[in-house]
Amino acid sequence: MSTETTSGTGPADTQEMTFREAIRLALREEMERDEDVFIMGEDVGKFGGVYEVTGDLVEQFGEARVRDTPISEAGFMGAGVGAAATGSRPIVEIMFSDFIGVCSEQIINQMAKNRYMFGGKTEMPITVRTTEGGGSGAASQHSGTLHTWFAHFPGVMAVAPGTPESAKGLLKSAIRSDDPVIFFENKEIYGQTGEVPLDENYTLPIGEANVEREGEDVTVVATQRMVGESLELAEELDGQVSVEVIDPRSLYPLDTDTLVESVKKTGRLVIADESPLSYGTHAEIGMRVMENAFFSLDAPIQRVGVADVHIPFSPVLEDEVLPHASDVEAAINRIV
Amino acid sequence: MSTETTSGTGPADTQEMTFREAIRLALREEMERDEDVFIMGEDVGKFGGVYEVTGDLVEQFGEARVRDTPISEAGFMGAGVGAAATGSRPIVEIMFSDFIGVCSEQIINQMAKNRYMFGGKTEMPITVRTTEGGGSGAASQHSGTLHTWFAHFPGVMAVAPGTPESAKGLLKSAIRSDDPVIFFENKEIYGQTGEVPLDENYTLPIGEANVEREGEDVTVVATQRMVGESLELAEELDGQVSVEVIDPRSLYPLDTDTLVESVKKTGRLVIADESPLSYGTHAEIGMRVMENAFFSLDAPIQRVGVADVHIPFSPVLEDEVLPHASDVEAAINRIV
Amino acid sequence: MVVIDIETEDGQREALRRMLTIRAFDTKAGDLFADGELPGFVHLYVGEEAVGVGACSALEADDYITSTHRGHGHCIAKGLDPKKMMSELYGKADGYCNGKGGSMHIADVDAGMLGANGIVGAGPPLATGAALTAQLKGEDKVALAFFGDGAVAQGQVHEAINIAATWDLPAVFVVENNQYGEGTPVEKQHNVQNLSETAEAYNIPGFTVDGMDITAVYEAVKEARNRAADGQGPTLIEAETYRYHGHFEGDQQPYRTEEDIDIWKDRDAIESFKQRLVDAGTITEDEFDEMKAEIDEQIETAVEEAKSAPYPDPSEAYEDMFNATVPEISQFSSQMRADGGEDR
Amino acid sequence: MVVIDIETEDGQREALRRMLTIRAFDTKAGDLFADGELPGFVHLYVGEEAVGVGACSALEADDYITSTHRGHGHCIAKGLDPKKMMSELYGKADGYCNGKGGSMHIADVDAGMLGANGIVGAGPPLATGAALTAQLKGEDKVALAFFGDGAVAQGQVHEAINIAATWDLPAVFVVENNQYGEGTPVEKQHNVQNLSETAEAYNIPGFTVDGMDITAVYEAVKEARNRAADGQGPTLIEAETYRYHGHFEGDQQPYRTEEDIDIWKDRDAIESFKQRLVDAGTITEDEFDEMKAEIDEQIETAVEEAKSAPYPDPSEAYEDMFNATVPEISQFSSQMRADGGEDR
Ligand SMILES: Cc1ncc(C[n+]2csc(CCOP(=O)(O)OP(=O)(O)O)c2C)c(N)n1
Ligand SMILES: Cc1ncc(C[n+]2csc(CCOP(=O)(O)OP(=O)(O)O)c2C)c(N)n1
Ligand SMILES: [Mg+2]
Ligand SMILES: [Mg+2]
Repeated sequence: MSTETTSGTGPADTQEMTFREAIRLALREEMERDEDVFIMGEDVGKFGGVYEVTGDLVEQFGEARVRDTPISEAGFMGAGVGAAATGSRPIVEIMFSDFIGVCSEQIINQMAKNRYMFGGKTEMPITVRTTEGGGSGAASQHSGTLHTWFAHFPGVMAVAPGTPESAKGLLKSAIRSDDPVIFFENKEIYGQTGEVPLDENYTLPIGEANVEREGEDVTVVATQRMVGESLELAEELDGQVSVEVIDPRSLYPLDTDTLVESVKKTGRLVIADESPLSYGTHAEIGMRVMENAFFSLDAPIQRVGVADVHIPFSPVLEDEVLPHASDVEAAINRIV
Repeated sequence: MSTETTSGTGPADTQEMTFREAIRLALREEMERDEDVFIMGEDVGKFGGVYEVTGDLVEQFGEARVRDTPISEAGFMGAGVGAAATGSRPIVEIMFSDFIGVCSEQIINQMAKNRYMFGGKTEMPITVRTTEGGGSGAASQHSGTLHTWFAHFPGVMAVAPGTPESAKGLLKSAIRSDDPVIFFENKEIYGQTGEVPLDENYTLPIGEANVEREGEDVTVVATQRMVGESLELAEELDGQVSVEVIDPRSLYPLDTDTLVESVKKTGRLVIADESPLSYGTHAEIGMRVMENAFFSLDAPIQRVGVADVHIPFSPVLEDEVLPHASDVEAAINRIV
Repeated sequence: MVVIDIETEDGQREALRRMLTIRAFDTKAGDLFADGELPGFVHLYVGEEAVGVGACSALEADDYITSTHRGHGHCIAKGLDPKKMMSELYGKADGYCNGKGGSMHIADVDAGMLGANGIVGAGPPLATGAALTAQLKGEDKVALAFFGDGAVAQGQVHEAINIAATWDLPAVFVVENNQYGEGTPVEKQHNVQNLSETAEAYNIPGFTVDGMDITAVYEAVKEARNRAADGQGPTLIEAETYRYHGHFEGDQQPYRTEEDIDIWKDRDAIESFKQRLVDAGTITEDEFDEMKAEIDEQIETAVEEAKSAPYPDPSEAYEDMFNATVPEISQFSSQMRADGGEDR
Repeated sequence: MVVIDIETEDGQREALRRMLTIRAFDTKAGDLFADGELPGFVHLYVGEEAVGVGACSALEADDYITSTHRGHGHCIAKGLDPKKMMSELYGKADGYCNGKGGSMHIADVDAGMLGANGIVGAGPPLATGAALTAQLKGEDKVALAFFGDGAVAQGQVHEAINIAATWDLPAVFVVENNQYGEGTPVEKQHNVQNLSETAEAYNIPGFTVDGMDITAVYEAVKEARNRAADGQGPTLIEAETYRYHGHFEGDQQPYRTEEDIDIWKDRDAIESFKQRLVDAGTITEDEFDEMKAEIDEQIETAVEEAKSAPYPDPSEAYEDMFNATVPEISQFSSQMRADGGEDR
């Protein structure tokens, strides 16, 4: 993993921490830096968030800025939009992205549209944090991966990092951005660790993919949990197949250039993302590559995702439908 | 346009009518046929629907079965789900698909999931009718094309016909289906006319594309308004380029076979759909074709849609962003 | 925004002027729409002028309002310029939104007008958010949400009021009960007699006032503003009023008769307020006629200027999505533009 | 469903049995979860038994209920089989949902149980819809929605009650006010003192009853059911209760103390109901102990059987999405299955 920082401090200034801690650190730093930043969501305060992401932030910043809400996502999502339009810089937490259906109106018709509809005369500096993904037996209403919706819907940026470092750098950029960003956190990697820059000015530009590992034979574009799984797989396959692993990190905007460049080199592409396959994130990534590297492709693009079903409860069923490294491996084997 | 009917009556049994009338006819026939069918939505009764689709149905079926609702889409969408689970066969009208954000929770977490979560032990015979599309100066909150969301989200079928005949045949299938179907009606083609079978048993299977016009040089997969525009264009180009026009009609399930077969013949594909381009309907259609006809493709797939912006109000701007036949023509020219 | 002190004679005359401006603007907009001059939908505020003007007269300059699909009246009441509004209705480059928004999306965030809104019930959460900013920053600002009787049935309105009540936010909620949501009468949308009864669900003050009486609206909102600014939380005010036109222009109105409308026209808010000012000697009949003529001319000029103003350049359709630059938009759009530009 | 006539002695004993069954089932589920036996989340109903059983005792066999994430109690109260429930908690093939649903999605539509629900506030609209079917078909059925104090802040709950009230649907809305939504106390979620006050917004009867007293719950719901079945529309009943466990198992509960919980345990619903039955001679202490032992054994057996029951075949993950056959699912899944099957 790269340890680039924007401030030029060396790799010594990193610390190993979990994905969850990296997010909390980003929140803390940005709240320290800018008084207009506040957090709003269900049980983000004393409870510390159901996935313990906000943790102790309420102790440092108080209940006004780490604000527990009634169970009224549309109301407080809209309040976030109204607050952002009037000089605040809210971070709204939606506990599970599966719940976003109760408040998607405020996202699609207000947050995403105000700037455009008003002729560019307003900014919308809001960040929505939410969780995604299966793997813990949370069943169909708490395990979905919905980021394709918001990568597709114009007017919001959709970020879905796969490593603690990216999580910190991108969340800070999201908070500082004057545009609305929806930040998707895969629940299964909250505990994964990595070296994270401690520099308070370390940010990563939204819209830049990261080549997590270089390779020659096949490009694996992987998101969220699939990043780590693909990296491990690549190590395992080392010597047999040389696998390049890229985390797009931001789904919208999408760093087409980095992906295309890689496929021009390898000639082969596997896309691994936990979305349902039909009309999923995979299709867009595939099309972009095809549009820009059509004559470099040596084999059909392979998609690894969920076969258009919901995430079932029973561990055997859940395990069956979720994408795993073994699926990526099979996809690689089909084309290499 | 084909005039196939399932009952074997001849083409004499068709009548020219508008897209709007074809829908109303389907509603009327199914309500006559099955007492459990009822319609629920805002101003669908005496007002006749803002696009005059339900029209005089309330006079025939009464206010209980053509039911005006409070402006509570989540409430009545959920009531539709609850009614469908208990022996009714509701048709829920959401005036504009742009509003679906206030009630998407009931679609994605209840309607789409109940059958699966409950182990297949319930059916969900509900149809949601809604409108889409720009072209009438209705501005950003009343002009969107959102069908990709529901083509992507597992557990609902997404139907978006381009002709009056398809509209009748597919809506009747949707109503009779024991699965949830979201039926997207492009507002700009409500007034378009076509021959529509009068047979009360005329239905079209959901999941079958229709080759609206045969051709040899390039396949244009077009949806909704783009079907008619592409057919006209194909006529204009006749003699220069031989254009095959296919209306997928159903986006989920998608009739991959018909599309693939066509591209195997023509070697070239243009996809014209009014969705925003990134992560849009186009990408999935393109991927399916690529996965199944990779070595038949003679040129990169071309996408015609909206360039990731909202539909603006001013006629010059709206006209600019909406896809037109001229865009399809340019796309054809790029690859033929 | 010029604040109107409606407790002074100048303020009363200004309030009357704004009511007349709304009436003239929207009557004109209706005519223009009927003539096929304006694209899209227009929802007119004619008949409801006392609500918008009465409420905005009770606000301070920096206060915020959120509006609805029926927003022209709120804009004018908040002091927006009818010229830039008319240009927006025509989709011209010098409109409030440079032609991108149209009738349903006029906004002037700097003037505290957070936007007309095409989504029923979407405004109240925004007002709750604006009030939250004020509370967090300790600013003496209040956010007022206008919404219709129909909107009271929307879940997000309920959520917004509950949050504002629970957090004692400086917000004021004004229900414009014009008796219908599109063609559906209020009693088919709600089970309560007066919509102000819904205030009970939030344990906040709720009042029903005569929305045809600008003073009644003003006084109720003034008190609500004071409470809100004082940290005592929101108030819900139902103003009973009536729209003289159809839901949108073109509405055949099968749901009511001319006579139904006349009952309310007999209590016309402008007519009665004018009469009171004439009786009190605040304005003479001549001055009133002059004011009216002036306004009519102002609106005529606005229309002429809007007509002759240039449309935005088509390329502007691809601007304003984000503050940042997004490669997708430029790539997709340059391809689309390179193609079919000429024969549009 | 076996209907309990709680006005008879048999019925009272059966009600007690169901309360005890809920307590035993959920206490056991909590232990199993702590032991790492159960995947996912479990939300326990321990402490709230009088609400579910009291309410369901007032229903007829064909009536419907909708439930919540905290649904085990409602299931047992409606007469579902703890064995099939326990199997479902284990994700086994013989569970109510064949293992696909788990704790949060147990349903038995044929028994009128329209589903536990992982989405706060999603149940009431479903109940409104079930009541609509009953009204449309002229059936003598009522739909009862259970939901939490937190859910009252959800827009769709507001919408569902308003629709039911406006259409006089045969529905009953039961708020289980257990004082918290996760870690947030009810007073931080609402501005009203009693949640039954929200009934005012719908002009329907609203009552607050002691949710630790099964008779109080039963009587209020019985009356509400009668009204509903009579065509007089819905009633809102708030039952004040308390959950003895954390929000979900594993919750550290920083928001309350053991003493807070003890105050409610002192008024335990099972204890007090039992005492009343003993005092009235409906049951003896011995009979009670026997009943409890029987239930404990029933639950133990359920656990044993659930443990040894087979998991569903992995291929079943790709079934039950639609009644129709969808080619996508078979194509995508056969590819996925052909691949990595073995090393899962
Ligand atoms: C969420 C949503 N549902 C439906 C509509 C369509 N619609 C536009 S205005 C309107 C009626 C609104 O009634 P009311 O709130 O009373 O406002 P009024 O038009 O009377 O001013 C409806 C149903 C919408 N714009 N948004
Ligand atoms: C729409 C939605 N928002 C948030 C959640 C997360 N959540 C699950 S239970 C719960 C608390 C519910 O409180 P209440 O309604 O009082 O029910 P209780 O848990 O107390 O029985 C929350 C916030 C959810 N499941 N759905
Ligand atoms: Mg109204
Ligand atoms: Mg609770």
